Amino acid sequence: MTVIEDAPAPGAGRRASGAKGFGRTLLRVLGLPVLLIAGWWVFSVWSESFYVPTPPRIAQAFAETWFSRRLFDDALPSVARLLAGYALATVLGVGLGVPIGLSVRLRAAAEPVLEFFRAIPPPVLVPLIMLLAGIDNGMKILVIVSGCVWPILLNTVEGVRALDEMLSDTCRVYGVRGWSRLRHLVLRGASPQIMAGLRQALSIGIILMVISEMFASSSGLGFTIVLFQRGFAIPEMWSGILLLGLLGFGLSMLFRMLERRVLSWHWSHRA
Amino acid sequence: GSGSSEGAGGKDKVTAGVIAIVDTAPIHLGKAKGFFDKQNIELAITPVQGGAAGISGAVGGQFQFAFGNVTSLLTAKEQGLPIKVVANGVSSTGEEGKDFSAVLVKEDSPIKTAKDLAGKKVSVNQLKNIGDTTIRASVRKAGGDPSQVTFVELPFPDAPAALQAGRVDAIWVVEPFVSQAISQGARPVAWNYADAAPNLTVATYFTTTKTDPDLVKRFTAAMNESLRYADAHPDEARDILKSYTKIDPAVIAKIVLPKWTTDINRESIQAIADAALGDGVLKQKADLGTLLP
Amino acid sequence: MLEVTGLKKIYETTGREAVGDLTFQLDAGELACVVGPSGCGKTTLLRCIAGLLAPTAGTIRVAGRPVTGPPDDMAVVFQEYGRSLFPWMTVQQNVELPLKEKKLPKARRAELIAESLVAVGLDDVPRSYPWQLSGGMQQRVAIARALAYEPQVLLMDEPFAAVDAQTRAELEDLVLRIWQRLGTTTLFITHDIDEAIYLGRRVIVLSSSPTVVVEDIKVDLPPERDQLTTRALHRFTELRGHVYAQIQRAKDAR
Amino acid sequence: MLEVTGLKKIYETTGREAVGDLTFQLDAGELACVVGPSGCGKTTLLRCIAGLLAPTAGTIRVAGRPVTGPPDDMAVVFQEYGRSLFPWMTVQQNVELPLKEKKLPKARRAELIAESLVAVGLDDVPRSYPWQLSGGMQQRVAIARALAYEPQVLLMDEPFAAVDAQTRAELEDLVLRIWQRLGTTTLFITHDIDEAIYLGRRVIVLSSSPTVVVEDIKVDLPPERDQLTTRALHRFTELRGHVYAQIQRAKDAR
Amino acid sequence: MTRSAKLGHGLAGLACLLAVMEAVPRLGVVDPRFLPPASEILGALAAEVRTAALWTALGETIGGWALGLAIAFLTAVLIGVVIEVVPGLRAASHSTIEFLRPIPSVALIPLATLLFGASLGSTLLLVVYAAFWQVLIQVMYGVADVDTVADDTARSYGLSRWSRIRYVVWPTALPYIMTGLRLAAAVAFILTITAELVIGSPGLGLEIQLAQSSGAVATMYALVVLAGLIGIVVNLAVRMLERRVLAWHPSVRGEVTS
Ligand SMILES: Nc1ncnc2c1ncn2[C@@H]1O[C@H](COP(=O)(O)OP(=O)(O)OP(=O)(O)O)[C@@H](O)[C@H]1O
Ligand SMILES: Nc1ncnc2c1ncn2[C@@H]1O[C@H](COP(=O)(O)OP(=O)(O)OP(=O)(O)O)[C@@H](O)[C@H]1O
Ligand SMILES: [Mg+2]
Ligand SMILES: [Mg+2]
Repeated sequence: MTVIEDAPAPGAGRRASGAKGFGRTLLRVLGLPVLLIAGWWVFSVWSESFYVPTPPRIAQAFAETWFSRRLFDDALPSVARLLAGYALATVLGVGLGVPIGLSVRLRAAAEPVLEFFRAIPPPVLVPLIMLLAGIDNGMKILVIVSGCVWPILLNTVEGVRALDEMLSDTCRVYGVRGWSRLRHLVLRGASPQIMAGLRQALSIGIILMVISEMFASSSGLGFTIVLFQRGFAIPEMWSGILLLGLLGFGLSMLFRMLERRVLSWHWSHRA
Repeated sequence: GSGSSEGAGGKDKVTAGVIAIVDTAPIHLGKAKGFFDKQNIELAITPVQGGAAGISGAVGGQFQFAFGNVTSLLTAKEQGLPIKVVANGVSSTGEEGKDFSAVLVKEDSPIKTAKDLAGKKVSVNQLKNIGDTTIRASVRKAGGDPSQVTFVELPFPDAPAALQAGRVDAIWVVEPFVSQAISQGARPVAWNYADAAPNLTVATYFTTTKTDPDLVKRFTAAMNESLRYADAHPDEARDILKSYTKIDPAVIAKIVLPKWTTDINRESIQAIADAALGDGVLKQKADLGTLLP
Repeated sequence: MLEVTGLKKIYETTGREAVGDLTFQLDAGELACVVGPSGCGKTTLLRCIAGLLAPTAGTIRVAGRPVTGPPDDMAVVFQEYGRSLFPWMTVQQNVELPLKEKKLPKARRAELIAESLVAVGLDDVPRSYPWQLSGGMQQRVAIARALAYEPQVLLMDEPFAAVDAQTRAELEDLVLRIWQRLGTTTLFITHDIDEAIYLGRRVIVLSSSPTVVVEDIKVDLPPERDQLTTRALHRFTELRGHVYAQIQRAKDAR
Repeated sequence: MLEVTGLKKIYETTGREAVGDLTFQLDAGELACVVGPSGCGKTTLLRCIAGLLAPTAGTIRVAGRPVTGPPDDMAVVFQEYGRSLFPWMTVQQNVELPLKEKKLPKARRAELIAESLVAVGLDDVPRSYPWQLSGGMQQRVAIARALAYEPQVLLMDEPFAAVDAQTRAELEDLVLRIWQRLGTTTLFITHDIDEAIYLGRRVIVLSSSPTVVVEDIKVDLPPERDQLTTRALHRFTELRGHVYAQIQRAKDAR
Repeated sequence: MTRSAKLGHGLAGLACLLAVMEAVPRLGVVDPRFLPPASEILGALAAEVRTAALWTALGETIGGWALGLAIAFLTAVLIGVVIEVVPGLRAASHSTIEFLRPIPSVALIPLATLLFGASLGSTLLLVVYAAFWQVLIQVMYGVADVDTVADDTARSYGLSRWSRIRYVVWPTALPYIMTGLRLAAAVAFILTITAELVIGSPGLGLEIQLAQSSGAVATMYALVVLAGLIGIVVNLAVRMLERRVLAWHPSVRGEVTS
């Protein structure tokens, strides 16, 4: 016999009530990270490896490295490029994904080409992008787009393909066509999958932000990390990775807030 | 640990992490010629992507020996990594116009000499490495202000295209891209390796302090023999390039080979270290005693 | 207004013949009820008329034009009412969407929505989402949506299956009222034989597969219908018995 | 067997009181029908009994044990029959799944599946997927699944809403037969008053919100029921009129 | 749409791509010395295909890719389902997942070389790390998409937790997981090649890196094209799998009926 459970869906987190609830939330959020840090600590002390510094050493490096002008000179431009690339990828991914998902013919024609480009590693695509878009911000944003667009595109295509037939029939019958069909049926119906894609793309975007800054760069968060790595400043390098993780965490929190709004209907009727 | 193990016939199995570029022809040639077998070393060459990867691999125990440029080694040493140079790697020919590394501009560029690089955008393959240090030396030598040069990172293979497209004012490349770019209409304005120091030692082979000293001795002997042989037989060196790179044979015939000497030029390394300290690439005065043999 | 000629539909995935050979006509402003055993092809017929399913053979004409896609000015209440409501829209938005599409001015839309929600007894929940409603309430939202649309052709697939007897009677009268006011050509699928006779001016009885029209009964009751008096008529009971026997025959023929 | 005491359910999302204060009991092997206006809380009641919804107040006991999750040996036919069938399973697999869970041997399972599919008239489509079936057929799959399970407690939420009159009569008799054979405690929600009286030994009439039991009617008809004779009894007509009036009252009280 | 019509459309799409790749350098939009026309790239590819080295490299790459993908896929599905199904676990793991996920696997290279060196192990670490998240997120979204009525049905018939996972949760999540598999397959492939490029373990990436550092532009692009072609093949395989396991799903069955 199983217990009645109120499994919260992503984005449908239940508001914790009172001090006890707050404590439990804190435990939930911090429990596993604390465990992991402790594990790392033990490992770093035990292995004494040059590449695995202890947490205090990383924390120290973090403070020294990032509580300075670097945050504005390196981190902020990176984040700006990331957001620009992400936005562009969203427009492209959804813009292409909807027609491809809706039309069997278009899907058949486009799929091999898309799969072709999707399989090409962004690092080897960089020279080509540099040829076409130069070596400045444009190139870096394009590199981010070149990776981010795939999860969004794929999920949009799949989401659109899986629309409930009953709903599309209803639209057809009531003459809901064109833009309004797109807005009221296609985008809303596919939004759970599109959101999954956007979430994937967010972390891929951060990865590509780093990769894009490995070429033709002289500043940026990714560049700084690579520079530390090449300069064997290992604690500083880990501090950069830590910052990346924090950045990803922050962005994903923002994303969750957005998602909670967009998909409120979905989670409440699923949960 | 040293990681080497007794191979077939009592030979030491040794892995070397080496970049697959023109500079490292001697080790490939030496292996082909059996110089390492002669020293009871069964050598496996693993291509690596850059000097830093070689150093990580050596410290991590994947390679017993590796190849890296002096700035990378100095940086690693400064961070306290237990590395030790065992043989010379590659040296500048020291002759302007006939070296394997150059700074190039577009044919119609207003830049005529290294002095004009001040205030311009110059590409190097890695920032804060041997490229910017030696180019600054060129500018300084030509009477310009090295602090006015802006460096951007651009891998060697992508640099010629960026130059032609006008994305940068000048590029630094090494062979085979020097020959290639010149044939595409680029014009050399500085020979940074030749300018930095006489007979500059650009890169060396190194190991970690944990490696068995006897093995190091034998590796050094084999390596030196390889270097001598390669330097003496440039045609065979060009030939071996075909086996581990994909450079067009027509280009191979034309490229300028570096100088492969067994002599590790301590003064030139000191000069690089001092310049790097001045530029802020290094933070402390380098102690060459523990790095060099 | 609505002509179905030699309609045949075979579902390709299963090779099942859902509709065998159907021919009938509806004049403009006529109200016909379709009855038949479960699984005989009523929904399939409706989807073909609505232009949602391509017939395997035969033709369908609505207002003289052959159907190749959903005709204009047609409203459908689907049997799967629950799935035909947009879960991301409130009751009100669900009813409003087709009206927006019709480019009605806002004030008129508000009027129609309010009217139709009152008519189906849902004026107290316009801001609820479909999944916050009971089954019968969801079905009534779908009905309200179709009625607010003021269509020329109205297709309804067992629209009152999920509501209680009293609400059902009210909704039946609502459909009759609207039909009389707007002259909507209506095809009404139902399992309730009483309902078919009470509502329809004609009752089309289908056989189970191969589906054909077993009988096309003209309901010769007085045009003004009333829940109490009409149902109490002797002719009503006669017709009911007749239709029941026909369906029984249609089903047993299998 | 089934005790509902002071049951109250408020949906948090909307703050709507779906069930006000319900108290009734069912003895083991009893068959009771629940009727009430659309949206009055019948489905909510059923979901609380099934342990799928936690009541806001009050308790439910099945076989003496308080319900905190779905009780053992219970089968449910949901009002949303379409969504309760697994689209990735064939008809046969849908019926078989709970039997597998019960760890019945393969031969017995095959027997039960075949029997129940024949009983609901679907023995010709065991390999079809639910979305290849008509609405009524889907509903019958859900019924077959519940019957094959041979539960001790059977909850049915308007299980015959989508089938034609004749099939409905057959299924009613099927439920009665099975109930008599297995002594299943059965709670049957319906909108059809005739059906409630024909099937039930008791009819529980609910009011619309705040939902309470308006009347708990004992059906004093002969235990052996027959579609023709039972429905023709004078007492049957009397009871029908009585229940109809009660629902009308319950609805108008709002 | 029939199989052959689909194939025809796909080939037409690829032909368009080829035409563009041929035209862009020929019309001088970019310098043909830096981006050779398609014909030249295909010529170089034909030459490469005849060398044994390429095939060994390809074997290495595909071996590493398949192994990495398999490990990532299996662990992600397992962990994803466990996280979703055990109450409270999602909340407990959420912050960690969101923190670890965006860490670029490229940044793990030092750790990888340290632990495994320029061997398959390093490649696997990077590949598994990157592909894992792709699948995990899809699994989590898919599992959360279970229809309430379907789940209620399963629960009321007393299906055990495991049965519910197997018969209800898993089929619901499957479409999401298939998308995850396609995403992960590509990401794993990209990471395999990137790892070879950066760490220097043998494989297609190393060949690309060699061609690059040798200035062999046409050969470099030929290898890149080869990578793309492999992507097409992989996608075809996943699509075939999808048609088999998702025959009931609207996205697949829709194409059959209408
Ligand atoms: N998930 C929900 N969230 C909020 N309110 C709900 C929810 N489900 C039902 N309700 C409300 O609870 C009330 C009772 O609903 P319920 O489904 O129990 O009615 P019912 O008696 O089964 O009606 P019907 O005969 O139409 O199926 C309705 O007013 C409905 O709006
Ligand atoms: N998508 C489909 N694929 C294959 N067969 C189908 C499909 N839809 C319906 N059928 C079959 O077609 C036949 C007619 O179905 P239809 O839904 O038209 O019946 P119906 O008269 O509406 O029945 P009900 O009264 O039970 O709703 C049935 O035998 C059914 O199995
Ligand atoms: Mg139907
Ligand atoms: Mg209900």
